[in-house]
Amino acid sequence: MKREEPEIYEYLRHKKKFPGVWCAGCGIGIVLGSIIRAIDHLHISKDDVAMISGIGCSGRMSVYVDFNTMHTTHGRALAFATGLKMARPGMHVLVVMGDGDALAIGGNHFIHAARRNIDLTAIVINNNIYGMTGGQYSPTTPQGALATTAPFRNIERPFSTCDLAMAAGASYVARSTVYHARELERLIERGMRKAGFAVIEAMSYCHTTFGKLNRTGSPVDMMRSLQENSVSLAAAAKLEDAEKKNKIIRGVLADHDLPEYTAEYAKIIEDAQAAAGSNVAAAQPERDARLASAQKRRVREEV
Amino acid sequence: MKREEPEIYEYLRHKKKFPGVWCAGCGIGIVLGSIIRAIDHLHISKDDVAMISGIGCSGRMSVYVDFNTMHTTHGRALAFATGLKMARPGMHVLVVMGDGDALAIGGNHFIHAARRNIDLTAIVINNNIYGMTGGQYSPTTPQGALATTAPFRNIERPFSTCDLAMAAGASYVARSTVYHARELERLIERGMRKAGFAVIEAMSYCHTTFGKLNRTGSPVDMMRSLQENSVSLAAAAKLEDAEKKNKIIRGVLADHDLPEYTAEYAKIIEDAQAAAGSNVAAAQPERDARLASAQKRRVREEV
Amino acid sequence: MTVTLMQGNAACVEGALRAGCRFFGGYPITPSSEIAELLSRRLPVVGGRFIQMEDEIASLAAVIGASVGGLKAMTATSGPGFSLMQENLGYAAAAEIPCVIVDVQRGGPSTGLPTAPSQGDVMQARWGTHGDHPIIALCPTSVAETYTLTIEAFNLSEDYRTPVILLMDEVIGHMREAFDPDRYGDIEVVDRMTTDVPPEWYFPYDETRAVPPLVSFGEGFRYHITGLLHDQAGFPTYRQDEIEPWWQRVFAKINDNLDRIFMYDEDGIEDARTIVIAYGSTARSAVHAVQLARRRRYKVGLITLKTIWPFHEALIEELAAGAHRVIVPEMNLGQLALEIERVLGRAKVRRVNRVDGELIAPRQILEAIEVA
Amino acid sequence: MTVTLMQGNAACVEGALRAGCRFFGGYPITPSSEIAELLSRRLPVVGGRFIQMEDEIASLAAVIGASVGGLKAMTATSGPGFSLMQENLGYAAAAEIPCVIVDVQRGGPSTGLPTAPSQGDVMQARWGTHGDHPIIALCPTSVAETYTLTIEAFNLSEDYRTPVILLMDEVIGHMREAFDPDRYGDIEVVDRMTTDVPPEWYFPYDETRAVPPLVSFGEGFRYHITGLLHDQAGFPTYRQDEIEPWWQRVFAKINDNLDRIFMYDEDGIEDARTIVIAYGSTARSAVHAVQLARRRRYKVGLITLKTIWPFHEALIEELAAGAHRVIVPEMNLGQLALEIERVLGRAKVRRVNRVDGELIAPRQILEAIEVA
Amino acid sequence: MGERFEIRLAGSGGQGLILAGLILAEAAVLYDGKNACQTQSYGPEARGGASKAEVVIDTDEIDYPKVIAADALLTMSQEACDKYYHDLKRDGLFIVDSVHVRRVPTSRAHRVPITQIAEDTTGRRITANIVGLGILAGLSGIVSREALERAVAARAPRGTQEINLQALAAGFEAAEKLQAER
Amino acid sequence: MGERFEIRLAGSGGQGLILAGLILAEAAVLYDGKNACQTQSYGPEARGGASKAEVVIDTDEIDYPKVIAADALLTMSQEACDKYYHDLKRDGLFIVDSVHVRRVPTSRAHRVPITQIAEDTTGRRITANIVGLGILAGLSGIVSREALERAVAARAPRGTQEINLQALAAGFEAAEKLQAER
Amino acid sequence: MAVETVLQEAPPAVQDRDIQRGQRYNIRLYGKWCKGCGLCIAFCPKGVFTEDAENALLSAPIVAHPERCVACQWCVTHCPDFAIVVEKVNDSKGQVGK
Amino acid sequence: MAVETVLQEAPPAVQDRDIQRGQRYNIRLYGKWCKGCGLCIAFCPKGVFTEDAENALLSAPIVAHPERCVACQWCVTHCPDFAIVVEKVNDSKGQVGK
Ligand SMILES: Cc1ncc(C[n+]2csc(CCOP(=O)(O)OP(=O)(O)O)c2C)c(N)n1
Ligand SMILES: Cc1ncc(C[n+]2csc(CCOP(=O)(O)OP(=O)(O)O)c2C)c(N)n1
Ligand code: SF4
Ligand code: SF4
Ligand code: SF4
Ligand code: SF4
Ligand code: SF4
Ligand code: SF4
Ligand SMILES: [Mg+2]
Ligand SMILES: [Mg+2]
Repeated sequence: MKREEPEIYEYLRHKKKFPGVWCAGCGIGIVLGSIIRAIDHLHISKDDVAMISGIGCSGRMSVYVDFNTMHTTHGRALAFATGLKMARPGMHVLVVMGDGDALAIGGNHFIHAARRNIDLTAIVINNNIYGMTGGQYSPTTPQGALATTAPFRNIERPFSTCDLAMAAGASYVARSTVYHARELERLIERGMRKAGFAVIEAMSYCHTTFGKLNRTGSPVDMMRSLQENSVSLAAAAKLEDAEKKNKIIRGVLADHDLPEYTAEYAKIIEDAQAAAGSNVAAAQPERDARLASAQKRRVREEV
Repeated sequence: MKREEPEIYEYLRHKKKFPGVWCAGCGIGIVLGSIIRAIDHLHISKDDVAMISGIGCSGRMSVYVDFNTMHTTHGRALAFATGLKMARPGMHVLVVMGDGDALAIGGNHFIHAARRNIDLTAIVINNNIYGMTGGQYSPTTPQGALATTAPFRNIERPFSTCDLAMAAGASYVARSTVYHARELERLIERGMRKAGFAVIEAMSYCHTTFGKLNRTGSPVDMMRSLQENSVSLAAAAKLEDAEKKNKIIRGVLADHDLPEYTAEYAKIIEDAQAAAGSNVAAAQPERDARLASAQKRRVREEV
Repeated sequence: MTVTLMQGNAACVEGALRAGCRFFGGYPITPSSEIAELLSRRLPVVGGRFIQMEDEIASLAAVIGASVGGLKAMTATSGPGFSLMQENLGYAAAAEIPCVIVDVQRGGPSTGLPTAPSQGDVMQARWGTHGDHPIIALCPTSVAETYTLTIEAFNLSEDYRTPVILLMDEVIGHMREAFDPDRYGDIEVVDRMTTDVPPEWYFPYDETRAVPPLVSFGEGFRYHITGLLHDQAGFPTYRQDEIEPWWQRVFAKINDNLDRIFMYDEDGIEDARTIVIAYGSTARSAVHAVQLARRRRYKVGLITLKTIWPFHEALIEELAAGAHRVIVPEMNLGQLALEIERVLGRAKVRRVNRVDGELIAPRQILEAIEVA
Repeated sequence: MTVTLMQGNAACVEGALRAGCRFFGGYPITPSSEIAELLSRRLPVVGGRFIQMEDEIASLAAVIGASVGGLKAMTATSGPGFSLMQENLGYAAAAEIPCVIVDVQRGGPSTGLPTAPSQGDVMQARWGTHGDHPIIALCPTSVAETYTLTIEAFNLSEDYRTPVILLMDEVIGHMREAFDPDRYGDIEVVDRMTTDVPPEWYFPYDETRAVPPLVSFGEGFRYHITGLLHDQAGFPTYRQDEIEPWWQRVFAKINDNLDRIFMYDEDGIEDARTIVIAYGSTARSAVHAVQLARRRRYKVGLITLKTIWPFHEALIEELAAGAHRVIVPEMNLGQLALEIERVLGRAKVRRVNRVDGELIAPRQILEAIEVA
Repeated sequence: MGERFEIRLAGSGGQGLILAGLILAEAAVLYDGKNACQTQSYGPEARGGASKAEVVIDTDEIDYPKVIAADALLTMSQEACDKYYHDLKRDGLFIVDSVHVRRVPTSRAHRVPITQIAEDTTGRRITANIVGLGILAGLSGIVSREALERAVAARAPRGTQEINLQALAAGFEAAEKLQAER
Repeated sequence: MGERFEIRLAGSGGQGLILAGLILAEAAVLYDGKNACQTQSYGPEARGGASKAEVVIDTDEIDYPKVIAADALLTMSQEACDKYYHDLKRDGLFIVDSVHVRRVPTSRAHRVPITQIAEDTTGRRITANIVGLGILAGLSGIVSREALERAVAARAPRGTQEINLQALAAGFEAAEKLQAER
Repeated sequence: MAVETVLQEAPPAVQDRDIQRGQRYNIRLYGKWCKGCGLCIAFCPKGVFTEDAENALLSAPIVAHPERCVACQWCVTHCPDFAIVVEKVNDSKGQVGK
Repeated sequence: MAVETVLQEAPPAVQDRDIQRGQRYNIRLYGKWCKGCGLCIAFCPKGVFTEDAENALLSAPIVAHPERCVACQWCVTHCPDFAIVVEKVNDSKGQVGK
């Protein structure tokens, strides 16, 4: 008999951790649902998935899912994930960050992970504000908006997360919104299939801080505005520039096949060992063999 | 009688600091010459110019020029400069950085200064390597090149400094090489005229580290290769993509008129004071008036 | 103004404005964010400038830059951000740039207990950056004192051309108390030093002066600032004859002025058998505990430190000479206690500690007094 | 291998490889860069991985990530980079992730004297990050000891699931000495602990075990790691009954094993009137000075510390009990001396300091012995 | 320390208890001319989670700023009730919102359907904190009614003064009833 | 400390004195079976600036790794000569490269046009450091000629063994001449 | 923030509602997890949910018209707190599919 | 790194070389600053400079053919160490323009 819904609860630490910390109606939980369904579709073992998150409301996500989870320091999730991925190239490493986390304090790690094209799936939950700390402006807060640290108006121009990721060299860049939870799910799935650095920007909202300050209303209102103010890439192509300007453009913005970092490094290992010749055996005692085999055990399931 | 050459030595701390620390033939000194000539053309007082530099061979530049100079911490020059510019909006603030300084450790400040479009002139001296510390690969080291920390080959893809600056929102982005010292001078001059964040990438070389490791030869050889492997924007337009790929493209890559940060902040001050109404006088004792007038004294000479 | 109910973080803002702070560069973090938020509103009104930087490293960098540009400048953060500021804090100390860094301490280590109080950064304030360096750190015990010590922090930073740390804690930062700034109308504000020598004679690190003035960039003095060890003119040097005087001067400017820098209150220590030495919000617990103990006829004295770094060895030794026992309550595992043990001898000192995110209760201190 | 002339930084690399280090994430900085450079060549040969990160913050983050992934991991830096690592160092301590951080000390503060030696980061190694936290720091005195202590650093980090700092200095890092790794063939290497409980029963922060094993990610144990204070399962908590046992355990694991962790050498201290306590390259000066002094018939003993943090109060107190005077030579303004003064009393201790970028000469110490 | 009076208001985030504490302290300081010290604690949760405000009121200087043993305790969630009941003074005033607190550990408690009263009075449950304040002040007398009214009026968001004052009045009314019942 | 012998090689960056120190130490350790400890110091300059290598050679363990009072000093720049002359031992061996050092503070010094010899012998001034090593070893005998030859051969960049060994030989020759002159 | 409309235990140990005749999908609401944000009420294209009148503070949902449900799963994929499951009713006897 | 071809004092206190007849530009080389990188020698379009044969280690320049100079300023703008100035010879008497 057909199962209507993936067994999402099997992926949740449902016995202990629910309901979560987020405000009623916060979009972060919706992103979590999309992530889980994407992983479920990929049929990968939970043991082979790591979720590394930063600090912020978004960063709290890692508490709730039954993967290998690590809640790191603010802005540094990608750097932690880079080390983990180097150690475990076969593991699927998801990195969940808020807009501040990914682009303010973490901006450098973001562009460098993209440049290296290391096989991480970076999910930026963009609510255009620092939610956790109470509504200070972030690098994606719209110009003119109010924030607790922009009481007159925000004079800074926002980054385009996706443009930045593309300029820095990410091999896969996509965007959707929490209104488009199914689309988000597909984009995440495709990002995870990509061998290389994949960025999925999930446009969300923070009614509690941004919404209150800017009178953009309840979760229902903000959800509706995501619905109304976004267009698919295909639809956007038909719009005038002026019309496009304030729209959220959804879809896969970049998808290139480029050399992936850990794969390239594997070649370095090969070359180095070949160069070192028969010395290798001697230089690699039992311990190494064990570690190496541990890493090999969980080879990436090709999907 | 026509003066053949600007009085470049008046801008140098020539009595104490010469000859400088750089290796014989290093291009950094050539960039210094271009900067000085650009400033000389602008007819601005040395008192109104600040040079803020990071750490590295390039960062050492600030020792040699007779401006208000500050040699900061590695990667942070733009952040120091942002504070200075906020305090002294009338001052011309040049920020000199190496490729590692600007794009490795300093990458975040680079994209954020660009995003804010704060009126700084950022000069990135790109020698594709960490010169000062002895030839470790930098975020601009070409893929496949050797470096002291890439003894097999560099597997990382280089950033395009200029693409990154553009994606992050810089209002002026230009590139030239130390072979094209005159062009560089003009690009810097134009960058300094720009009210907004201006990035000038000065392609240089480090024969001492990169050159030795990669057998790219002497300063003469490396200078020649800058000459041969670069094309102007106009010339590049006529090339096939494949031909363009390994060329250094010279010229002004972006030049937009966008709201400048300190000017926008000045409006915030106006609005805030208007909103506060007559309270301002009371809240602003003598000290502030003095500080404010000190800042106004050196108003940017419009050029 | 008249009496208001004010939060510690707000009092810090009022103090900063009163002290002439005209630049704030920061990055939000609990429990310090109110300082940034309030200043973002207040600074432009007085012609000052506020900027939220991309992280704490950039925040302190911008503060130093603004100070060099002539504005009194500060930042505010909490433990994780304070850790990130350490490199540039050392720069400010080495280059002798006046600035104020507020650390509203929360539970550590790492992300710790973000909304809970702690005094876990006491030793970090002294030793967080690499290399020997002078530092001043002040700890307010109340909302009103947050106001006055913020002003003092700016004053000391100007007087001694050095970064000053205002080490608050979550209790002080978020506590609301009655506060009337008018009561502090006569508090002195120290302005940035100026020089009367012509630019050619100006040495930003003049070794003949205890604290050479720092002339702002843009005033025609065109000198060099660096984090490398430097000569009198500010240029990098490896020469021992140029480095030595710098080390001498930069520590002497603090050590020779301990009597001015080291602020404290004392209460009933003359004939005390037991002395409690406390600072920050735990000093409030200590006051209560001491009163309870006195009712029970214990001879207890109290020293409340306002300055914790530099530590005035000689003075504390003198003050505590008569006591048999010294009790040091801290919301950490014993940090300032280490210094007090060093000065007074380990045998004399009893630590009272708590690191679970709660303020030390008077009873805890009282018990220590009773067994002392 | 047979005898070679090896640099300290190279010996660190050999030690790391021998200890099973299979990951290095770093950012170059003088005088530590040789460690990165050598490992970039050596690691892939043994199937290990090297990555140059974008800065030092990312470097330590990657190291922690790799360690969680099951690789023994390290980074190497110097003062400015060490300052930047402080936040993540606290994370490693709080989340109890084994890793090794090498700090080859150079002249500070700030950019300081980049190519000159110093011991200016001694207190920073203990207190650089915010909040109370356990830490281990080791100081080699020679090239050979750099090799052995690097192995020890990895061993201790695995034994106690904690970051370990190898605090070298420029003299040790760049010095070349005769070295034969074969002489240390029987040195033990501690492997990552494993568990035999099934995943459902596994608690990464099991409060009933002094040091619960850290199972690598990807091994089927799916647990949570955070820098927030956490319960036995690794989940964030504010509950005092869950926080308390964590604090207890995390300090007990170090303090209960001081005899294993605290390594030192002693020489002729039984009947010594004066004892020199030294570490790192200054210990070499001390050995020379002590020999000179003995020729002049002074009764001088020498304690060479290999472990400086945690500091073994009781042991040092006992060892120095008979001495009238203790001399502490350091290439800083007196940092470990503070701790020694605390333990032995200020009256007993004489500091010998130098901060101009030169190694302390034996004569300086000899003079102190003579006037002692 | 003669007239030190310690109040604790506890419930869950979003119930506005920290605001209530602030209003209480302002009433004491600004309008009754006393000293007050208000502190708070909350979990890391963005919203929801436990939340607590403490107010110490005294005619003297206040040293220790937190509650040692509460003279008055208002709890508006079961969790808060269970957690804080134990350090209420023997003869302390104990008010629970019976809408949210089902199990009350002592019969001494005043069980008042505070949230219900709020709903009934103003149509908005969010005003329950102010109702609670009214009851607490009415029963304890620690701040004057006038002071509290002025403090509420000053703090209430624009346009909500009216309903908040109604809520406060409802609280005082409930207090009178309770006192009458005794 | 019986046979402790301290050597200092000083000049400016690029003259290869640190490499020379390394070769000397390797000769002592690898081929003469002694102990050696080599240290160095250099300025922050990318190239140029002062540069110094120190080698302590002993049959025993070496404690203090730096020069206390040099038994042998080779200086190849004026600055280095001025700076380090003062802590040469009374009877220490003092060699200066007369090409770079014009003012020599003592008549006891052996002034040798080292760079000139290098140029004349190998055509490459860069081999002056090896010439200097030859002179120093020849005059002091602190390492055997054979050991030094092996060390030079092992360290010289590929293709330059020949000329470096020539330079070394020229150094030993110069040393013999100097000894003969005495 | 517990809401009064506690219909079920926390998943996966759920109990079924009474299945009405003609109802094709069973809609489970986990009251302990629902925070009453109102998203499901506002966006269900078929108006299956209505606001719980008893809970004025929050927009807590009540499954008012289960029979209208077309299993579009909007509510399931958008409930931020995983408080809704929609399953096919298995057969005419009202059994729920697995 | 001092080079033997010290022709002038450090700028701006320079002395002029002998100006040859017919020479339109005077080329000043500040030997104390020149590091002998050879850029001027290699790139002067007129071959004004030659390598100092006496200084084999470095490519130190000698102004061999001042009369060929066309004042294109390449050497001036590219000498990394500001060691070259090219000035117009003022009049037939060989005075240097200011
Ligand atoms: C080093 C450091 N600085 C600052 C903070 C405080 N902080 C926590 S979360 C956060 C920003 C949250 O914004 P975002 O990343 O957009 O996540 P959101 O809460 O909006 O999901 C900040 C500034 C911190 N924890 N660590
Ligand atoms: C925090 C910190 N990390 C590392 C260093 C060491 N360091 C000094 S300069 C430099 C890089 C130099 O490269 P680049 O910025 O490209 O300048 P270049 O020397 O090539 O001009 C590094 C890594 C430092 N000084 N501070
Ligand atoms: S504060 Fe904003 S981002 Fe955080 S949980 Fe609430 S709604 Fe979501
Ligand atoms: S090392 Fe490279 S970048 Fe640095 S001065 Fe020398 S040539 Fe220039
Ligand atoms: S969407 Fe979920 S949390 Fe929101 S009201 Fe509906 S069931 Fe409750
Ligand atoms: S599945 Fe669709 S139709 Fe059914 S209740 Fe949910 S949103 Fe409404
Ligand atoms: S370019 Fe300058 S430094 Fe180079 S050789 Fe010519 S004059 Fe000398
Ligand atoms: S100015 Fe031109 S022609 Fe004259 S010497 Fe210089 S490069 Fe040659
Ligand atoms: Mg956000
Ligand atoms: Mg570079």
